[in-house]
Amino acid sequence: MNIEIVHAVIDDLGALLLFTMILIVGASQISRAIYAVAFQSLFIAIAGAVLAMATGNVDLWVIAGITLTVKAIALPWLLLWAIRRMDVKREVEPVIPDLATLTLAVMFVVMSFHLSASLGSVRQAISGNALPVGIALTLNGVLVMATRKTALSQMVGLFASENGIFFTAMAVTKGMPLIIEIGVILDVILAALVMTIMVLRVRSTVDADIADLDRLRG
Amino acid sequence: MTGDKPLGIVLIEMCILVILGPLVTGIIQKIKARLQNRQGAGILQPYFDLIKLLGKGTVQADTASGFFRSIPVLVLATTVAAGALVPVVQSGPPAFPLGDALMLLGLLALARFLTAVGALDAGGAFGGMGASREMTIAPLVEPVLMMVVFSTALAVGSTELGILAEQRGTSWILAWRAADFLGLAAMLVLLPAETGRIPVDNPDTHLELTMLHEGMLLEHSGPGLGCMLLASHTRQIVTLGLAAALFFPIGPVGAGVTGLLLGLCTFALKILVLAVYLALIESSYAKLRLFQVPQYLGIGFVLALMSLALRIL
Amino acid sequence: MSVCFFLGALSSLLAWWSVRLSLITGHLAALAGAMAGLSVSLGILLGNSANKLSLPLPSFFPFARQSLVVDGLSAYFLLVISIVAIAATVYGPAYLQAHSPEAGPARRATQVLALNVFLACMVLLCCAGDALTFILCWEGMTLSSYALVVSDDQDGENARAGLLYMIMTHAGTAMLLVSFLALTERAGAFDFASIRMAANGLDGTTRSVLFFLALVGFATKAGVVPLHVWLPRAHPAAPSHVSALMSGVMLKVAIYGILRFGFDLLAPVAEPLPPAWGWTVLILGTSSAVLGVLYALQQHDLKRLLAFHSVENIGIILIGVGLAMILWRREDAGGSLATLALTAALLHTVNHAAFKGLLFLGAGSVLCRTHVRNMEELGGLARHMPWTAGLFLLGAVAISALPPLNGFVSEWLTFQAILGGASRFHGPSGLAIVFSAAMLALTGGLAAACFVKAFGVTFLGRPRTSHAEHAIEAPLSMLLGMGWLAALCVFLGVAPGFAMTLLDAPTIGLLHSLGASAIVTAHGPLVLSTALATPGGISGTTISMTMLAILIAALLPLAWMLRRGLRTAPQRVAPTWTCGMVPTARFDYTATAFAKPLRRIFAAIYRPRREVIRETAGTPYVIRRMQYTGDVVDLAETQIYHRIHYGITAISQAIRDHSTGRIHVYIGFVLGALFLSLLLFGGGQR
Amino acid sequence: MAETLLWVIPLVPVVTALLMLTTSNRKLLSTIDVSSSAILAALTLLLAHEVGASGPRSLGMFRVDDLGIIFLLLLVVLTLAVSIYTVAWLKQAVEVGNMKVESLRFYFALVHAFVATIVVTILADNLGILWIAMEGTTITSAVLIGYHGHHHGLEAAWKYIIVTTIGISFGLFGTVIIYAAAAQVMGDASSMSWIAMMQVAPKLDPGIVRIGFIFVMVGYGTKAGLAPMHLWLPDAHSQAPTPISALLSGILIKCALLAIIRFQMIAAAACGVDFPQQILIVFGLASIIVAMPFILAQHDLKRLLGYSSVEHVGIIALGLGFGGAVGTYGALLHVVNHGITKAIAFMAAGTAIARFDSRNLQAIKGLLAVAPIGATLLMIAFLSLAGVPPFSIFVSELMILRAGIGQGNWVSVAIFLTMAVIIFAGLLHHAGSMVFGEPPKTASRESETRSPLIAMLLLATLMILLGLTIPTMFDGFFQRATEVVLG
Repeated sequence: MNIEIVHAVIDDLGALLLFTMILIVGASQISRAIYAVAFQSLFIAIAGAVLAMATGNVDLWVIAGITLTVKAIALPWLLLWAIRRMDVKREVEPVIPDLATLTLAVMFVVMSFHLSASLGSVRQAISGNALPVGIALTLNGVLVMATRKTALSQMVGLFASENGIFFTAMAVTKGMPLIIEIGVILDVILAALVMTIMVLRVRSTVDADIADLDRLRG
Repeated sequence: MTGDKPLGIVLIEMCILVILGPLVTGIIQKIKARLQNRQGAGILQPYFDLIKLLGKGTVQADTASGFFRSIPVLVLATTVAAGALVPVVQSGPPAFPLGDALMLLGLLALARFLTAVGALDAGGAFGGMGASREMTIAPLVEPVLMMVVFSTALAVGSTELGILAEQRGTSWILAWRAADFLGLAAMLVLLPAETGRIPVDNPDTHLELTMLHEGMLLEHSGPGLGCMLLASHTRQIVTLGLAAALFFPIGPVGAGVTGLLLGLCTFALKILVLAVYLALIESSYAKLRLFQVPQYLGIGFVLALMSLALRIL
Repeated sequence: MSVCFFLGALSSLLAWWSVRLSLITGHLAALAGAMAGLSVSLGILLGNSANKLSLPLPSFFPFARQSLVVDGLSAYFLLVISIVAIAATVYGPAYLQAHSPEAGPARRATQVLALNVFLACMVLLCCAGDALTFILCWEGMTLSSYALVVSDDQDGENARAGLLYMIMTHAGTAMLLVSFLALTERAGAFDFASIRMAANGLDGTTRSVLFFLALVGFATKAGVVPLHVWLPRAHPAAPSHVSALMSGVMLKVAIYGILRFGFDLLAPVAEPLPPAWGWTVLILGTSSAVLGVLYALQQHDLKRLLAFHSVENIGIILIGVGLAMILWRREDAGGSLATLALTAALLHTVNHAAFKGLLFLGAGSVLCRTHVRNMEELGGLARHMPWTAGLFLLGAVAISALPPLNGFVSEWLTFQAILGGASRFHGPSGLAIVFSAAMLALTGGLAAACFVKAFGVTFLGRPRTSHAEHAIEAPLSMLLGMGWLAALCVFLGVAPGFAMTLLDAPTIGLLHSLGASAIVTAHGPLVLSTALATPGGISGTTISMTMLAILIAALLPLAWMLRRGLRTAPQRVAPTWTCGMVPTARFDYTATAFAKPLRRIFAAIYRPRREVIRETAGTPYVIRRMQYTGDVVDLAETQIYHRIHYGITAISQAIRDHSTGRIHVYIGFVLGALFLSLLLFGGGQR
Repeated sequence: MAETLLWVIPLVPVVTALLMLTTSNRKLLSTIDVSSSAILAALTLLLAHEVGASGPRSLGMFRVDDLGIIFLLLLVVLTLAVSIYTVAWLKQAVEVGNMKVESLRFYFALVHAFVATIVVTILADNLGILWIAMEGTTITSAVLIGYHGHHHGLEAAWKYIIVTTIGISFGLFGTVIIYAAAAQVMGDASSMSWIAMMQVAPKLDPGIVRIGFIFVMVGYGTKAGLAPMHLWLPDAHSQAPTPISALLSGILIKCALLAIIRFQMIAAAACGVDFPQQILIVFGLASIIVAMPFILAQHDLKRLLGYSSVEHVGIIALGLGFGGAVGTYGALLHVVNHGITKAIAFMAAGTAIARFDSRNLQAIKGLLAVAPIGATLLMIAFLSLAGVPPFSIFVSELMILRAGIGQGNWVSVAIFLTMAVIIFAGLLHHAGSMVFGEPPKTASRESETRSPLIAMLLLATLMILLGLTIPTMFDGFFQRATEVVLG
């Protein structure tokens, strides 16, 4: 298929990703946020597949597969398991009011689009609007981490921002080296595991959420 | 700037000052007595006192250290040495330079320093008090005196008394400028303070409240006290001599014996005038409280400053 | 020379097995170094005034070429350093043993090491031929003296004193650093020669800015009011022979820096220095002189009092320097005033080194015999330690600028320079100069008062405490150290003319005009003379310290004969007359009481605080006990430094208290940083 | 030869880590630890010699140039010292109960895994590998920070892992963007190799590189502890076990800086030298200013050191920002000097804390009386941190100052100096109150153990040596590294 179609598809998927992102930001229950992330990863996998078809790049197939298995299935399952394991309250407790969070989210989206619009030759480098969407996803993911009290929702935010990076990385016209992608994913998995262990550890030693501790200050 | 004034004359002048010193005190006392309608002692009385004291034995304070014994010697020597710097019978710098006005003030300050040290040595309350008060007044007097000296020295470009006197000698009082009058006024304000007389100090009393200089002499006795007294007489006349050299013209300097005698007479005259002035002040004013003295000296300071300003601007 | 210091530093390691040995060897090495320095400097100074000694150092740092250059000025300060160093090293071992016998090897090692490093740094600093060596030695000097201050004893007081010292001098050094680096960056090299070249190209404002930066740096080290607050704390805290070095020499190194910058590195080629420089220095000097002595008057801690007098004397030196800066190249041809002023300053430098060293060593002897620094607890020492007392008295007379000792000579020269300056400048500036003369006279008088108090209360009268009663005379080596300086005081006082030839090299080197001896001792070495160009032609003043000394010497026996009396009369010893009561030590006049009148007269400056607590027995008329406490505050300290200090600490405390430990804030900051920098820098080049 | 070293050197710690898992005997573990560090050091010196003799080498994804050598040398020196220090420290920790004997092996394994990741970070030529290794350091060190298991440690570890992961995910994003820009230019021969990118750097699209560099700057800046992304640093560095703190402050944050340097070079080539320098100066000044109040009003010894690390990273960034031969040289020199000094400081602080059983600055008093050598070392370390000669930091700060003045960047210089003086006052105040005065009764009076002293003295001699002179060999490395950075 020719490049315009690819761009069109990428743009549509980008829109979907943004939609899921807003879902995550606005989610009132952790589980929903997790499902949203899972879907996000799914869309990214699809995007990978589309790009693979378009460019005939085998690596992209592999990456799409890994993304599907790891980010759309394994990690969400891990999070859900952790929730069940330590039966936390299912509601996410925002640090600042949801409305403010949403405004910020929108602001980030606008800024990222404005920014990439200011660049002339992005579209040759990164197909479609992958760059602005990627920036928006990354920033919003971090925004989620900054505005959610519980550790798990912070992990959700982390995965969301990773997704943003992945999306952009896939959309790089020449594609990323496979080994790098794999290494990155491995790192993400490791980080997720370590974080989960810590969360459980704190839950078991002092009955508190690790993200809520603020004894160290000044 | 070495002049032609032979060293012998310098020494003679020094001796003259030492000898005349007590006389001045006697004269002042006599005038005071007269002004108070008293007969008063003879003007030679200070000499008799000195001789009497030199003949007496001494009583030494048990707490006094080895310094105490030598204090009078040092004080007397330094004061007399100061006397060598005052031109008496002949103006102009000496053949071999000796010292200038600053040196003179320095020597007097040294004498004062040693006296104060001696006063503290005995370890009595009075000595300490006297020393404390003396050393409180002295630092206030010195800068003013310095400025007076400067205001005259600026006109000449030298602080050497011989040269100053010479300049004065050539310029008669009609040639004075405002700065000179102001300087003289400042000097007159300072004289009682420097010679330790009313209204700053009272030499005739041994009351705890009033004495400054006397308080430091309390522990001295016999010849020691004699030396100290002689020193203070000398100090007085040296101060008057300084004033004279700074402000009053020495008569036309004739060579030879006549000239010298003439100079001597003029000098005696000037000293006499100043002595009368001191006597008048003493008998017409009351002694100031210690903490009013700074204001009193302040007048002198302002006068000196004005004279300097006029000299420079 | 530096080798000796190095050996001394090494010998501090000996302390691990023999404390005494390391002490002796360390100080001996330092002594040897000082001797070497003395010989080098004399070699330079007595040789013809043009010659320089310069040797390149191995390049320690790739970016700078380091070297030592000893010209006249360096040699002169080298001389000053060596003079005091000799006394201090002779004095040191016995003092340390007597003062703190309990000190362990570690402390001894530190002290010996630091002493040697201290001396070496000062020496190399004066001989530095490039900026890097200068700065390194400068900081090394600070650091080693800091080590000496804190090593004296472990109580917190010294640590605080050292802290203040380090902070202030470091702040000063920062300024200095900027000024230096601005020059080196222009020059592209560190050595003074190329810096001079670079300085020629400077425009007026930059030149002045650099000078004032450096001036602040040096003034902090020199303890100029209002940058002096560290000095009266740090100097007393050090071991006494180190106090002697710090007060006598380290401050002078700062003076060296000012001279080096003002007259050498930053000086314009042919035209006079900017007027602002000289006037600033003159005003700083005058205020330091007066305030220093005023605060000294109210001190009852002997060494603290001496430290404040260092502030005063630095002020006097700076008056001379300032005059020289003002007058240099501003007087008509053949003018000698600048040289005169500079000579006065330099001479006072060595004089102050001599008598302040002597006084600190004397105070040290008292301290190590009584372990008391507060004068109110001393008294009557003159009978237990007569030699120390005599030497101290000599120093006191010298520092009070009384003839026939050296203090008078340099102040006389200063006065003459002032007289000349006043006759040169008409109008308000001349008046200002003369006013500084009046202040100088006031300073002298106050100094005399202060030392009557210091000497009288410490050494005379009755012992006030048992500390003072059981004091014994200091050991011989300490007396030797003092004696050497005392001899210098007398020599420089009685025959200053002979010292003038030493001053030729620095004066000619700096001012490129007539040398000191050509101007001051024009009529032979026995006579000090000045020649001022006045409207009425050339006139001047001549004095002869030597003749005066002879005169006094001749008068003494005569006076002594009078003192003996006309006939041999009985000599009795009786208790002091105290209105019939039995005198005790409580009758002695205390230091507080002695200084009380002046405190009241200058209350505006002292802001004295006094509180009296009365314990009455029922009726207010019967007083059982009365307690009086009073002190004076240091204006600069309370008005400037406390405010700065409290301000900064309060702010940082507030910031710290408001900081949170919530991870969300952490993340928020990261996000914000990214967002902002994307907004600020990210926007493409449209 | 050098090529083989390139893959042997990373292998050594990996092998050691695996070896560690086999035994649980403390003495044996310590021996392996020290010896492997020694081997690492020896190999690195060999490599350094090779590179010094005949230029940079590269092997697959690994590449070493003089820039890398400097960081590598710093790393091995610190590792060696830390291993020596650990011997007695561990003994004490086990006795107190901070460490369980059976879990020691994991501790050592983690430490060496940590070292391995750092080595890879330094040697990586491929920017992707660089990122992966960096994330690896985060994970391993996070576990080590939380190792004691009490919830303060875990809190610190959590903050550390979350914040730095966010940070370097930004870093990854920046890498991807820049790679995208490069790939577009390179065409089919596109790779993430840094050296390849440098060759095409001038042709890259400045707009994209701009954004990319900002992402990288903020991202790796977080890892490097630049303000305002520094907040995790004092927590982590203060909670970690002392040897880990030494490594974290000593080398890890410098590695992040190395990454920043690499990208700075690309950005400088792509969109002009000024752009990256501006950003570096801004972040540097921010760090210096932010550190000041927290150093002044600090109660916790190790946090104090953490904040001082923030300040010094800021100074390094400032030096890079000033740029030019002098500034870059100074910055690189400062990397080494600060690494060594801060390691001493943390070690000395660790011993002091163990002695007084408290990290409160008010509680630690009169160290000189109970432990003279340790107290002296602490004092020296603090003085050096404050920038006093003859200690090494003074020299590098001097050069950075020179650069600033040479650039005529007076504002930055003024801020830098003011803050430096205030911080100097704060550090010296704290040091004085710890070292002098009367020690409390509770302080343990037992004599000082040897191995920590050896470690600290080793570093201290190095520090003073570098303060007095820069040996020709080092100078060569620094010179060439400066050329590398300046291109």
